Amino acid sequence: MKQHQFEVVVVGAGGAGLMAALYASKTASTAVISKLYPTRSHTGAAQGGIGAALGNLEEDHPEWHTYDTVKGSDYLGDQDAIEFMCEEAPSIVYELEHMGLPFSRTEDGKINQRPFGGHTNNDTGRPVTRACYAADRTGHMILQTLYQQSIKNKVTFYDEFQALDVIVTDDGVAGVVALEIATGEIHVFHAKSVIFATGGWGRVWEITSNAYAYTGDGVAITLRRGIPAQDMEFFQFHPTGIYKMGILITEGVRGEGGVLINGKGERFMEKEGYAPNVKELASRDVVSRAMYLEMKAGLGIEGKRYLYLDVTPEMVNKYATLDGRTRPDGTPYRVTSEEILSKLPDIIDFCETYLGINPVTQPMPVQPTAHYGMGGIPTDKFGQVVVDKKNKILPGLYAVGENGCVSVHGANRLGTNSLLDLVVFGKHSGLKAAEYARNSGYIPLPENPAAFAEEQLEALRNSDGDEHISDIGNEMKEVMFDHVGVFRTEEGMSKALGKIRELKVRFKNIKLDDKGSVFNMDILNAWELSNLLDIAEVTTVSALKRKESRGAHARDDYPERNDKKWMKHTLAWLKEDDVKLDYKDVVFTKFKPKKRVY
Amino acid sequence: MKKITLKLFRYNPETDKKPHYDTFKMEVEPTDRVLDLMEKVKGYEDGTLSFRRSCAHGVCGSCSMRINGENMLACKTLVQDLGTNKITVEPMLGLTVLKDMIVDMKPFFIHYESVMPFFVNDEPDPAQERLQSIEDRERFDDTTKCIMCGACTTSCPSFWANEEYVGPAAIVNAHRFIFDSRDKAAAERLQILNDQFGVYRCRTIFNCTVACPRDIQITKAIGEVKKAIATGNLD
Amino acid sequence: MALNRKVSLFTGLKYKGGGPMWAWIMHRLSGLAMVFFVGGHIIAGFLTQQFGSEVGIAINTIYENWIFQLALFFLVIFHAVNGLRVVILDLWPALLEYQREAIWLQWLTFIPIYGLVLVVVLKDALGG
Amino acid sequence: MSSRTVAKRGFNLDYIMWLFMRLSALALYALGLTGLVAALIMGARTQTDISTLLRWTFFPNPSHVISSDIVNLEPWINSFWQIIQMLVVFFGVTHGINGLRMVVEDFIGSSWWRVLWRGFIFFLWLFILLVAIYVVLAS
Ligand SMILES: Cc1cc2nc3c(=O)[nH]c(=O)nc-3n(C[C@H](O)[C@H](O)[C@H](O)COP(=O)(O)OP(=O)(O)OC[C@H]3O[C@@H](n4cnc5c(N)ncnc54)[C@H](O)[C@@H]3O)c2cc1C
Ligand code: HEM
Ligand code: SF4
Ligand code: F3S
Ligand code: FES
Repeated sequence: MKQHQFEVVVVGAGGAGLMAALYASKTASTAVISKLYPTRSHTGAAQGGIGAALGNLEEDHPEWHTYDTVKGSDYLGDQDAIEFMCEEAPSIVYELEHMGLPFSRTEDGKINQRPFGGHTNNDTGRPVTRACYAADRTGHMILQTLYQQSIKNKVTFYDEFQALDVIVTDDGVAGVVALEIATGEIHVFHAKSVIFATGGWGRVWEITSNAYAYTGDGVAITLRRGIPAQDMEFFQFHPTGIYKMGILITEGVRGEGGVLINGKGERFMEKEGYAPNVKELASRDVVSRAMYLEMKAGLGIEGKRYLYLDVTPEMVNKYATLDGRTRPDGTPYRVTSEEILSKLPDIIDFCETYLGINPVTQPMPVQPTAHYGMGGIPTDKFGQVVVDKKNKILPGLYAVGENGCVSVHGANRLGTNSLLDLVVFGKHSGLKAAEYARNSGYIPLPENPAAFAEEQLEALRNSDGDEHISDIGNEMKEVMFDHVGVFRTEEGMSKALGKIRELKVRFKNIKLDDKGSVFNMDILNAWELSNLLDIAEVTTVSALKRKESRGAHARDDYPERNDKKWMKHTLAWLKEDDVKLDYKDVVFTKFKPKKRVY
Repeated sequence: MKKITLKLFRYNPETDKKPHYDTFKMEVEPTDRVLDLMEKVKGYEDGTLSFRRSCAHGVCGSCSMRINGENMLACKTLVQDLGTNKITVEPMLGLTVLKDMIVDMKPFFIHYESVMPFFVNDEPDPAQERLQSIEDRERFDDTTKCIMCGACTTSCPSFWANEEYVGPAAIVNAHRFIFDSRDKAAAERLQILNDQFGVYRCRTIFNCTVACPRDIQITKAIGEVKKAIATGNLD
Repeated sequence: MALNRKVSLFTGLKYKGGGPMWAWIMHRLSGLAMVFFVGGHIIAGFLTQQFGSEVGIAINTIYENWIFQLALFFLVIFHAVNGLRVVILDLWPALLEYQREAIWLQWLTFIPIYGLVLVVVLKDALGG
Repeated sequence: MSSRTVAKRGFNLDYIMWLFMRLSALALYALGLTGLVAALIMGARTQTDISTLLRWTFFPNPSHVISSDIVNLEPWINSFWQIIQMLVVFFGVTHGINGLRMVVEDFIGSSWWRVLWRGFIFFLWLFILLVAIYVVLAS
């Protein structure tokens, strides 16, 4: 066992982790530990853009952004935090630009922007260009830029170190236990502040846009240490994943004018009850649900479980004319193949590689894909982890990015708001963590700090049963996709919960081939699966209890939102054989709940 | 469904003195990714098989390896693209093999870090964005796409011969800043690359350009850097 | 423990680099071969001229043998044509995007020139 | 588009030799062309066969045409051609020897071996150059 001491330890090197590390390292000794090389983080997969009301192309205001986000969250987002994020957005985007981020440019050399689902001009209700982008690789550029700046600022990295446990004492947090993947050695990082930024857990579901590494480690680790997880029932399904593979086709495609088409060749989003106003650019839960309903009514392409996303210039121009869409300067909106090529190069590359089709001439087969966890480790707007309904702070522990829940996304996240969340709250948690470190001492490490982590690993290493972890994983993914997906019912979810609990029992009887210590990915994959199972259980229990439909949580048996009973955040604690729930109030400032129509 | 033979390079430092190959026969879809086949082997045949992967759609750079003798991303190569039933997967060349397909990427990142791969402009930041024309932005667009997968550097015979060569990936990342009109440190980077182990190690072999999964015109980028050193002109 | 990073010649040659990689290998081989042959020819000339050396004469006899000449012309012309490709691409890096076409063009240039030499030398050797 | 430039600085052997390899390659072309065109003007089309012509093109030394049907060797043997030959020798040998250095240095990093090799190659270069010049002047 090796031991290190840093004032601030950041777990995870995606957009959130790197931003936090950059700011923390300005005043405190800081280490970043990451199970992937930082540039492999899933932030790099984000395509469409980062939301900020710069107003570079047309009128826009942070207040509008705030309202859209509140509405998008189905009023479950905490409005003080949302206001804070949207106000900070323009300056933080400028800051990224000053760090060298190569945004796409407008004619007059400013950062270019495109429309995105749920972002509107509050006066007219029409889509507004708010997503600042760099072609369709905005996340890639953010990740690269932040990593480059980290190198410039000499941040200390522990690459390919997998965090397994956080050390929580009665006085607060004392550090992190991690495994050096290359050697199998356990390292204890003694720290004053620990920031979790380990990303999401989309791998719980069968069809997902998420990376193999998205196994919810941060949430699972803290759950096992008695820290609750908030709003886990809200998991976003992105409308347009490549059929069967789940690879994401950015909402930017619809922003550029792409339309969704059903098996009868109709543009169904304009139907009454879906989103007659903004159509394809409604928020994600709305579009995913509409697609699901179409497919359920047998209107999938050839009756199968997919639909077409069409961005060929003919279709785009046809419907832009019908909609009367104009460019910001007032001229009618028309696109050419070249324009689509230059704005969506990676999407075109994906389609050519995986589908053998060219989106400039052919429609893309798409289906909803598990995409983003709105819930996570509960925090305040400085990323400080809070552990009960009264928002009691756990000193020294922070969570940001997808694994944190501020909550700015409430029941449904708007596109482009996650990248914004990463950098805004990444920055502030980094500052806060360093400030806390400056004002407090190291909490002594307990007797045997790595015991719990080692115990988990030993159990896995010595496992000698007959279950394949792949089988358990696949069964979990399937049942979760079928029953805790876009649409949910009491019956389906109960079934899923039974299955998850059965799988958890079967997990105790797994068989692992690799007993070594060097790059033992077998054990780590099994450990990650145990995280997914815990998260699946917490998600399902939280969802079963919430008897209403709100945002991404849509129930056939309770189709209406119920503000009287359910305008509150779920807090879930993982117990030995059960999940304990409690609820906490939503923060309101300006906006009263209204019915949500697009 | 299609019958294929998958031959995998195997080396476990804890038990093996020398590497060997394992062969698996399996039925797969022509549209399966090579990565899917490897996941299948790992899941059901031999859990000790080790390789890196994350995003599974060619954007994170984890899974570059030698497939049928050529560097590719396992997650961006479909069985049907290979046009054969025999698939051989081996680790990239020129880096130390740690286990199976996993190579030691440290030297690669050290070279990357050596070329000042970060934005430098010490003038006070303006209140809003620094302006840049669409053409100036386009100038270095190609090299911003790099995902640091290492496929290029490990396909370069010049790098195989001598690991002190900074390698195409590092030059690509220097290029991204040298030709960014907002950046101010081009001279320093050119100075670094104007070295025995800098751009002049490049013998215009083109393996890098062919290998790059992001279709970056790497040799062109290197050529532009060479030319910039020779002429002092950055346009 | 880990494997050595060394790439053996054999492993390197097995890498599927395609046309440009083979062009480079041949450029290198032809360059080196020329250094030795041309160097040898110069020294042989020197020895013959100065000392009427038997060795010098022997070397030059081999040198002037038609088979040797064919090989030498092959190397020289290949190296010269390929070298020109490299020089042009270096002067105008923008052309590097057309590297595949450049390789084609190079062979299109090489084949007639070498074909001519082949015909002439063979006619000389066999006919005369 | 604004024009961006940087001050050139930091000369090093590899840069100079990189440039030299390309320039010498072009020079060899130019010299070869000179030899070829001049030979044709001097009557090579009727008086020599093609292989002789090619040999002359690569190296305009009278010994390369001596056994041909050329009647008047006068224009083929003079100090102009001696200068051309010396240029060919200089560019060719330096180019070739530097090529040898490049190949070798690909495999030896910046160790003391390199110093040794550079020394050896330098003397090899000098030797061949001197010998070649001697041959040129003597023939
Ligand atoms: C395909 C796709 C497209 C998207 N497009 C957009 C978009 O256009 N706009 C937008 O706003 N949002 C988008 N999102 C959402 C957004 O990109 C993600 O939510 C966000 O990038 C998450 O960032 P993060 O920093 O929290 O996590 P990540 O970037 O995923 O980083 C997680 C880090 O944690 C590390 N880690 C994980 N577990 C451990 C462990 N146990 N020990 C040590 N380290 C660990 C990983 O190595 C990694 O470095 C998209 C998401 C996807 C999947
Ligand atoms: C018109 C004639 C020639 C041209 C156009 C030419 C061109 C070139 C060029 C451009 C290079 C550089 C390759 C690089 O940097 O990657 C080169 C390398 C080389 N040349 Fe020539 N050359 C010519 C004649 C010769 C001659 C006559 C010799 C031998 C005496 C020679 C020997 C070499 C060698 C040994 C190399 C190094 C090869 C390597 O590094 O791989 N060349 N040549
Ligand atoms: S340049 Fe291409 S091959 Fe090289 S590291 Fe970057 S993405 Fe990979
Ligand atoms: S393969 Fe190597 S030699 Fe140059 S063109 Fe690419 S870096
Ligand atoms: S897994 Fe990300 S590039 Fe292959």
